[in-house]
Amino acid sequence: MNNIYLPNLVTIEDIYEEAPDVRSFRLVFKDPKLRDTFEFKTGQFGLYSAFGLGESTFCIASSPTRKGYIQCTFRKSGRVTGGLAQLSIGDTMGFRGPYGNHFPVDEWKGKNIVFVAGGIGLPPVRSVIWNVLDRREDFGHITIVYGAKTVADLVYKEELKHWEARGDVTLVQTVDPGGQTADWKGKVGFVPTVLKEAAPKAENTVAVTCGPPIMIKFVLNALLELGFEEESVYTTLENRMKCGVGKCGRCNVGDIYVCKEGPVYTAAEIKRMYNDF
Amino acid sequence: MEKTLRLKAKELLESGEVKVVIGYGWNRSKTRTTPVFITDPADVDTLVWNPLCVNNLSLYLTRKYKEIKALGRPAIVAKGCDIRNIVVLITEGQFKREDVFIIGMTCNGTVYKQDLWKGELTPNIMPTKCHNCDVRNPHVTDFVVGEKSTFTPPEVPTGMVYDKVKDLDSKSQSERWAFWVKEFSRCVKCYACRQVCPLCYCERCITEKNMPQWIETSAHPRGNLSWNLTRAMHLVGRCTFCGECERSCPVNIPLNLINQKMIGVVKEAFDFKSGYDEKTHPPMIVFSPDDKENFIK
Amino acid sequence: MPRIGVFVCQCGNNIAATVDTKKVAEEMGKLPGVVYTCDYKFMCSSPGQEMLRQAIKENKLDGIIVSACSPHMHEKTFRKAAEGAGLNPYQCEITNIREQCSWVHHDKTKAAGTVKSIDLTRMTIQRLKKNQPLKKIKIPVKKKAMVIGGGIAGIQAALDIAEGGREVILVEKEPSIGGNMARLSETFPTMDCSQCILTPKMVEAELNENITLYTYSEVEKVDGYIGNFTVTVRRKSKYVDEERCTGCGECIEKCPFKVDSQFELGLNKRKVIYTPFPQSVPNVPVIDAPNCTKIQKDKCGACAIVCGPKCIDFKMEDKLVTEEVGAIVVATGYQNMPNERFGEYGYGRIKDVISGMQFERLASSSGPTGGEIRRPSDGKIPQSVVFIQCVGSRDEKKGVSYCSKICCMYTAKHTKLYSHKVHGGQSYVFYMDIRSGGKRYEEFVRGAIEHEGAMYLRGRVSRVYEKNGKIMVQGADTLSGNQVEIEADMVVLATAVVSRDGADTLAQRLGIGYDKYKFYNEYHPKLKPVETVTAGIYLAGTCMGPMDIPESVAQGSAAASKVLALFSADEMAREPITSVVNRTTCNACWDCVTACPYTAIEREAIKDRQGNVVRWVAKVNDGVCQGCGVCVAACRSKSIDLKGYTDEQVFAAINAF
Amino acid sequence: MSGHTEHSAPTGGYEPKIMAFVCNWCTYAGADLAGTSRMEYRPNVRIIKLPCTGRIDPLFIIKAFENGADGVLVSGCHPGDCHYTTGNYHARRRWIGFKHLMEFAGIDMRRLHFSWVSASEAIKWVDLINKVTDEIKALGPFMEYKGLKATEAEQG
Amino acid sequence: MADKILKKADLGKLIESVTGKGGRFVAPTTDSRQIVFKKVKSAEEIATDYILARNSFKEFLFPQTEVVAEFTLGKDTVDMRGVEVHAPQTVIFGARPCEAASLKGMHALFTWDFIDEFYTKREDNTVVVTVGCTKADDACFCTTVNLSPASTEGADVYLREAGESYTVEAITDKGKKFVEAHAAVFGSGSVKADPLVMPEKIANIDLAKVSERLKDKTHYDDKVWPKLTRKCIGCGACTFVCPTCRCFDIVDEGTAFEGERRKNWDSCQYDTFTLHASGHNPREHQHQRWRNRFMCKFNFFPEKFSGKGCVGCGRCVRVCPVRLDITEVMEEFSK
Repeated sequence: MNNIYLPNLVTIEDIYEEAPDVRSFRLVFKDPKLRDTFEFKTGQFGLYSAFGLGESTFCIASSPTRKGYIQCTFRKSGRVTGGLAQLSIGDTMGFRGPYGNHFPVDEWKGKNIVFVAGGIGLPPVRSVIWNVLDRREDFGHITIVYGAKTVADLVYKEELKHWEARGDVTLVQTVDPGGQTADWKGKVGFVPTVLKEAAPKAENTVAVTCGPPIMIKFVLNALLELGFEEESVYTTLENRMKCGVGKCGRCNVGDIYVCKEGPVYTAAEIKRMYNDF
Repeated sequence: MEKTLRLKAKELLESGEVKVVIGYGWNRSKTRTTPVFITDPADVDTLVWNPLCVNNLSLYLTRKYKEIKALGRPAIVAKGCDIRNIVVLITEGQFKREDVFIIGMTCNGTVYKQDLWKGELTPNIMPTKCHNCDVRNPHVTDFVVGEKSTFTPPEVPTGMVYDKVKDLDSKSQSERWAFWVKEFSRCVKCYACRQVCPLCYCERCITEKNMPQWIETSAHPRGNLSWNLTRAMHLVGRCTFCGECERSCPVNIPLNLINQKMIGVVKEAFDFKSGYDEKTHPPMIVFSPDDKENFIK
Repeated sequence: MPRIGVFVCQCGNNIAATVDTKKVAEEMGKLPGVVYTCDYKFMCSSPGQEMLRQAIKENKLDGIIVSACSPHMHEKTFRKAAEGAGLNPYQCEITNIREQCSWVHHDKTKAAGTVKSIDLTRMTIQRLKKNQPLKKIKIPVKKKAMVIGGGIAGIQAALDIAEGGREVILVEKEPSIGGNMARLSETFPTMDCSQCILTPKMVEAELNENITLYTYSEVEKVDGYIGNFTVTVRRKSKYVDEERCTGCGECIEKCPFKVDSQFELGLNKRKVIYTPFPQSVPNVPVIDAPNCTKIQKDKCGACAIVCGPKCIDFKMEDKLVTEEVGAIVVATGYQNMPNERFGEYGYGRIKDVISGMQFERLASSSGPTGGEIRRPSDGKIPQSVVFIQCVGSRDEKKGVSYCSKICCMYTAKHTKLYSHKVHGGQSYVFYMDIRSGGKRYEEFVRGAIEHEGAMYLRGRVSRVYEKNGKIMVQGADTLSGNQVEIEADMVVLATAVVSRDGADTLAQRLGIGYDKYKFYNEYHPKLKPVETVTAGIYLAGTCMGPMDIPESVAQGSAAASKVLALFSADEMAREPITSVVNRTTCNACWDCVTACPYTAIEREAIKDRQGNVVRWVAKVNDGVCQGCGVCVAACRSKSIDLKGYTDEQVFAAINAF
Repeated sequence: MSGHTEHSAPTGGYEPKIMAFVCNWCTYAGADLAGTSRMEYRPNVRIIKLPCTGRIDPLFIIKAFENGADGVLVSGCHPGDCHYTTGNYHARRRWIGFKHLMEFAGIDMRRLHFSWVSASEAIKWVDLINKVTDEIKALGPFMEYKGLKATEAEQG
Repeated sequence: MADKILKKADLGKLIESVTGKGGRFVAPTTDSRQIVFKKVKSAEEIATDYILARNSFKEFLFPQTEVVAEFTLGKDTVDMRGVEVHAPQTVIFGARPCEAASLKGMHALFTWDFIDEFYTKREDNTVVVTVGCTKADDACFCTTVNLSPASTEGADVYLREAGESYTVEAITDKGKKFVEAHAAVFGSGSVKADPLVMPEKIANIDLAKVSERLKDKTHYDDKVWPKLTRKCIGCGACTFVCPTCRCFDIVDEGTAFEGERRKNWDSCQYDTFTLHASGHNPREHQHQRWRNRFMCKFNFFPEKFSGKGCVGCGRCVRVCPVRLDITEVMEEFSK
C-alpha cells in the first residue's frame, strides 16, 4: 500500500549550531536508492519527524544543486522541534517530502536578484541563494539583505562570512536597534528600512523574501515602492501544516492550499489572496 | 417579563451604562432561542424570555471571548443557575462584580427539548436541575425581572439525574466501569462540553498542552477516559450543575451524572455548594486540617 | 540524543549481593541516549568520584545517572562531583537501588533486585532527558534586621544582632520596652530582682548605636521576602517630640488628671501624660490622647506650659515609616488570660481576688505598695493567702488545653515572697500537679513547701465566696480525700499564659502560621525551633507558647544567630527548585496564590507599550518559594511548573515504567 | 505492550507492577529506613519521588494506569507533619475528590491506595507494600484499563 | 415492467449475505437515545423511523482515529512500519441522499494529487445504499442546496420506501455489482413508492448569490462576520457531525520506546488549529474560523473539488449548542 503519511528514515550526518535555539541538520536518507534518486526543487518543504513526538514542517534549506543530502534549519519552539533539538549526529529521524511548489529559478536567467530575509526566514532563501550561486554565470547582480533581532540571532554565520568574502555578491547585514554588539560592523535598523537604502534598482531584478509575517508585509510594500514589479517579487509562506499533501485543511489561506499551491508566491499572488496569513 | 426586560435593556444601553446586552432571541423559525448581543437600543425587541432560554450565557463573560469583551461593559440576562457560574467566575478572579450588570430573571423552570414545549410549563418537561432549583429568585443581581417565585425545592433532591447517580452507586464496580467505558467510547473529542462550560475558561486547555502530552488527543477509549476524568476533576467543587455540557454533547454522554456525583461528594465532604458566595474559594484549592476521610491508610 | 552516562554502584557488597550491577549497566547501555555505562565498587569513594569526572569529560556526557544509595545520602556528593567535571549539577540524578532494591529484596539469585534496579534506572534516565540545567538562586541580602516586640526575648535578639555588627530596628507597641518582665518583682529560682537584671539590658538597647528603637509603634504591613523585606511601621503619635525631650518629668508632675495605670494592672493610677514606669526606655512621656482634655476639648495644656524644651505638640499625628530589612525576628510575647473569665473564683466580684501578675506588682518594690503585700480592698496586710493554680490552663472547657508552664514556679515564688514579707502569714496553694522541670526548679518548690511553710493542697477549688469580710475558698484535697474550706484574706489566681490580642493579624501580615491558640508555629518543633515557614522570619520567646525567662532569652539569642548567619554573606544561595509560571497561558484564576503555603505567588500585570494593563498573570517569587509544588497540581491549565520536578520529567518517568 | 512493562518474577507466574508516588520527606525517607533496617518486602513497587504529595496531580495516577500499572500507591506525610506545612492537606482534599471520582467511574479501588507513611514508619511501609502487592497480585493484570486502547480496533 | 425490490422482511437476509462474505453491514441503529450509524448484525437493530443518524457515515471511510504507522525506538535505530489500511467490505445501509452527496468532494480531496489510500481503499470497498427520505424536520435544508430526497449523487444503490418493501435502483457499477452479488435477496415486483418528503426550500437563500458574494473578496473584512458569529463558542461539534468536514491532525502516541502515528479528526473551529509555534495565528478570532468553514462549504471546496461543500443535512444546526444556524448566514449572504 502506498502510504502517503509514512516518512522516510534519514540519518543526521551533521549538526550546525546557528544561533541560540536554532540549529541545522544535514540529513541523508537511510535507503541508499533514495539517496541517489531523491530530487527536489528550491523552495520546497518537507515534514520532519521526531518519533514519538510528531512532525513539524520546514523548508529544505539546501540547494538542489548539492546532491546527496538535504539540510534543514529550525528553531526550538515546541514539542517536535524540542525533540529534534535533542538529537545528535548519527541519530535517525523521519522526513516526508518534497512538497509544494518552488521558486522558478530557471526563469530568472539573466536577471539581477535581491534576497531579503529576516531572522529564521533565511533558510528558505538560502536554498535559492546557493542554487543561484552554484550557477552564478546565469544571473546578473546578486544582493543579499539579511537582518535579525540581535547579532547572536543571525543564522548561517559561516556562510554569511563566505558570501561577504566572495566578490560576486553584495551582502548587507543588519540587526534591530539595540541588538548590535561592540564589534558589529553591519548596519543597525529594521530590514525594510535597510532594504530601501541597499536595494539595487528594480529594473530587470527579481526579489526573494522571507521572514516573520509582519516583516514580509513591510518588505513587500518597500519593494513595490522601490518600483519592483509584483510579478518579480517572490516570497514563501510558512503556515501550520500537518499533512503537507493538501488534505488536513489547516494551511489554507482562503481558497489557496499553501502546501500544494505554495509555499512560493509572487507579490501579485499574495495581493490576490485573502488577508489571512 | 419580556417587556420589563426590553425596557431595562434599552435604558441601560441608552444611558451608556452598558455597551452590550447579552440575552436570548429567537431563531428564524421561532422554535429555539439563541444568544443575542444587543448593542443598539433600537434592537432591544429582539430580546425574548421564555422557558426555552436554556443557554448559560455567562460563558460569554469569560476571557475566551475577547471580541465580546471589546464591545464594552456588558449586561447579561441570567437565570439564577447562570448567576451561580458568574459567582464562581468572580471568585476565581476572572472579572469583578462591578464589571458586569446582571439582569436576573425570575425563572420557573426551563425546557431543554423544544419539541416538548407547547406553551405550558409543567414539571415533567423540565430538566432535573429545575426541579431542585433554589435560585428561581436570582440571588446576585443588579436588577430583577419577574414576580417573586414561591417555589421551594424538595429537601431531598429528586429527578432523573439523582436517581441515576444513586442507581450507579448501587451497582458493582465492574458494572460502573462497563457503563462508563461504553458511554465514553462514543466521545468524539469535540470538546463541546468544554467549550460550552463557563468554568472551562482556560485559554489553553490542558488537552492542548503537549509538553508533556497530558491527554491523548485520539478519540480512543483510553484518551476519552482520561479526558473525561480530567474534565470532571477540574470541575470538582466548581461545577454548578448548569447542565450545559451534557446538553451540548453531540453523542449524549451523561456528563451530568459525573458532575452531580461530584457535587454530592463535595457537599458531603466539605459542606460546600458552588456559586452562592463569591468570597469563598472552591474547596479543591483550600483545605481544612479537619477534613475527614476513611480511605487514606 | 543526549549523551548520558550511567554509573552503577556496587556499594561493596551492599548492592552487589542482591543486584547484578553489571547486568544493570549492560541493560542501560541498550537505551537510546546512553553512551557510557559502568559498575564500580564504591562510586562515592574518591576514586569513584574521580572515575565519574573522567567519564564525563572523556565521553562529553551531558547528563549522568548514579544508581547507588538513596539520594538523601549522596545526591549532593555526586552533584558536586559532576559540577567538578563541568556538568550542571542538576544534570546528575540518583537512582536508589540500595535502600529500595538490594537492602529490601534479599533474593540471592539477584533476579528481583536486578529487574527492579533496571526499571528504576530506566525511569530515571528518561526523566533525566527532560532535565533542564538549573542555577542556584542568588538573593541579595539587606543586612539590617527588625525585631518586633521589645520584651526580654526581643531585647536579647536585638542586642545580639547589634553586637554582631548589624543594624536592628526594635519595634515596641508600648511607650517603653521591657515587656512583661518589667512588671515582675523577683525571678525564680534565683530570686534576683527582675528590674535589676532587665533595666541594664534596656538601657544597653537604647544606647547601642546599631539599634534604633521604635516604641509606641506597630507593624502595619510586610512585603517582600527573605533578605528583602519592606516593613511599614506605624509610629503612633506620642504628642511629645522624642528628639528634644530631656525626660525631666516636669510635664508629668504638672498634669492634673489621673487614670488607671495599665502597667500596674489597675492597682494604681498614673497621669494622662505618663511613662509606664519610672525606668521606661526611652524615658519620654506620651500623652494618653483619649483622656487628655487639651486634645479632646482644648482645655488645660499644663504640660506644654511647663515643658522646658517645648517638645509637646498636641497636633502631632501618627507617622508611617517604611523600613527595608533582610530579616525579621518576631518576639511579641504573651498576655495573661483575662481574669474576668473566672467568675467562679470571685474575680471582679471580690476585690481581693487578684491575678498572679497583680501580685507581682504588689510584691515589687517599685509597685503601688512599695513592695509591701497589702490587699487592694482596704490596704490591710493579708494574714492568709490562697493561691490557685491552673486557672484556665489544662482546662479545655473553660480555658486552654495546654499547661502554661511558668505558673507552678511563680506561685512557689509568690509563697516565698509572701512568707518573707508577711511574717506569720499562711499561704495555701491549690494545684493539680507540680511541674518543676528545670535547673534548680524542683529544689525551689521544695523549699517553698518545706522551709517557707506554704500549704500545698492537691485539688481543684470549687467555690470562692465572701463571708463576714473573709474570702471563703472551698475545694477538694484529693490527697486526703477531704473537702476543705479556707478563710483567706486574699486569693491569687495563676491565670493562663495566652497569645497576645492581635497575634493572628500580625501573623497574617507576616505570612507565618499559628496554631489554634494563635501561638506562632515554628518551622519544625525540634530541629527548627526559631524559624518559621517564611524564610527570613524568625521567632523568639512566648509568642510561640508559654516559656520562662531563660528560655526566652535563649531563643532571642538563637534567632539572632540565625539572622547573623543569614547576614554573613552578601547573597544567599538557594536550591533552584522553585515554581515558574507560563505567562502566555496563565488564566489569572489565582488558585495558585490561594493554595501556596508560603504566599510566594504574586499577581503581575502585563502591560503594553503604552503602559496599559493587558492581562494579569501569576508570578512566583523565587526568594519565597520553597518548591513544594502544591501550585502545580492546583493549576488546571498547567501554566505553572516546578523546576526539578517538572511535569515533563514526571511524565517521562511514568512513560518509562 | 512492551517488554518493559511486563515481566515475570524469578519464581515464574504473574507479578504485578505497581507505581508509587511518594513525598520526599516522609514516605521516601520511611522507605529508606526500611532499607537501612534491611527489612524485606515485595519487589513490585516502583517509586517516583516528588517533593510533596501536594505536587501530585491526579493525572499522574491516570497516566500510570495508561502506562500499564496494575496498581498505584500514593503516600506522604501524616496530616500535620508536612515538610511544607500544608501540602498534604491540599493533597488530601484532592484525593477525597479524586477517589470518589475513580470509584464512580468504576476503577477497582483495590488497585489505587492512599496512605500516610512517616519517615519513621518503615514497618508500616513494608506492611503496606506487601499488602498492596498481594492484593493486586490476586486481582491479576489490570486488563480493563490495558484493554482500552484495543477496543477501538473494531471501529476500523 | 417489474422493478427490483427489497422486501423489508428480507433485510436480515441481506445482512447475512453481506456478513457471510466477511463484509460488515453498517446501518442506523438506536444507541443511547440517538440514531447512530453502527455495525449491525441483525435486521432488528436497524432503526426505521428516523430522519438522519446523529453521525455521518464518513467515519467508516475516514475513522475518527486511525493508526497510519508504528515505530519502535532502539538505541541507534528507529524501526518504522507503515500500517495497512483496515478496509473490510462494507455496506452503508440507510444513508440519506443528502449525506451521500458528500462523497464526491471527499474523494476529490483525498485523491487530489497525492492519494490517501486510507480513504480510497475503504471507499473502494464500500457500497453506499441510500434510502429516500419520508420524514424531515425544520433543520433539513437539502433542497436549499440543490439536493433533494430524490438525489442519487454519491449513492451506489438508491432505495425508496414502498410499504413493506423498498424499490431498488442501482446507480453505479459498484451498486449494480452489489445487487447482483446478493441477487438472491433482492426480488422483483411492482410496488408503489411512498411519497418523499421534501423540506421546504428556504425562500431567502440563493445559493448562486452566496457563491458570488464569496468570490468577491471584499466580504472578508465585512463586519457582518463577527456580528453573525459572535455567539459561536468554537466547540467544533458541527464539524464532527458534518458529512463533508474532513480536517485532521497527525499525532504520535506511545511510551518512550515505541509508539504509533495516528490520523485523528480535527476541527477548523479550534483556536489551536492554525496556531503557529511562534504564537502567530492566521485565524485568531472565532469569526475568522467560522468564516473559513463557511467559505470552505460554499466557496473554495465546491470551486476546487467541484464537490458539494454543504449537503443540507442540517446536522450542524441540530447539534449547535448556541443554535448558530448556517442557513441564517446563507440568508445574509443571499442579500
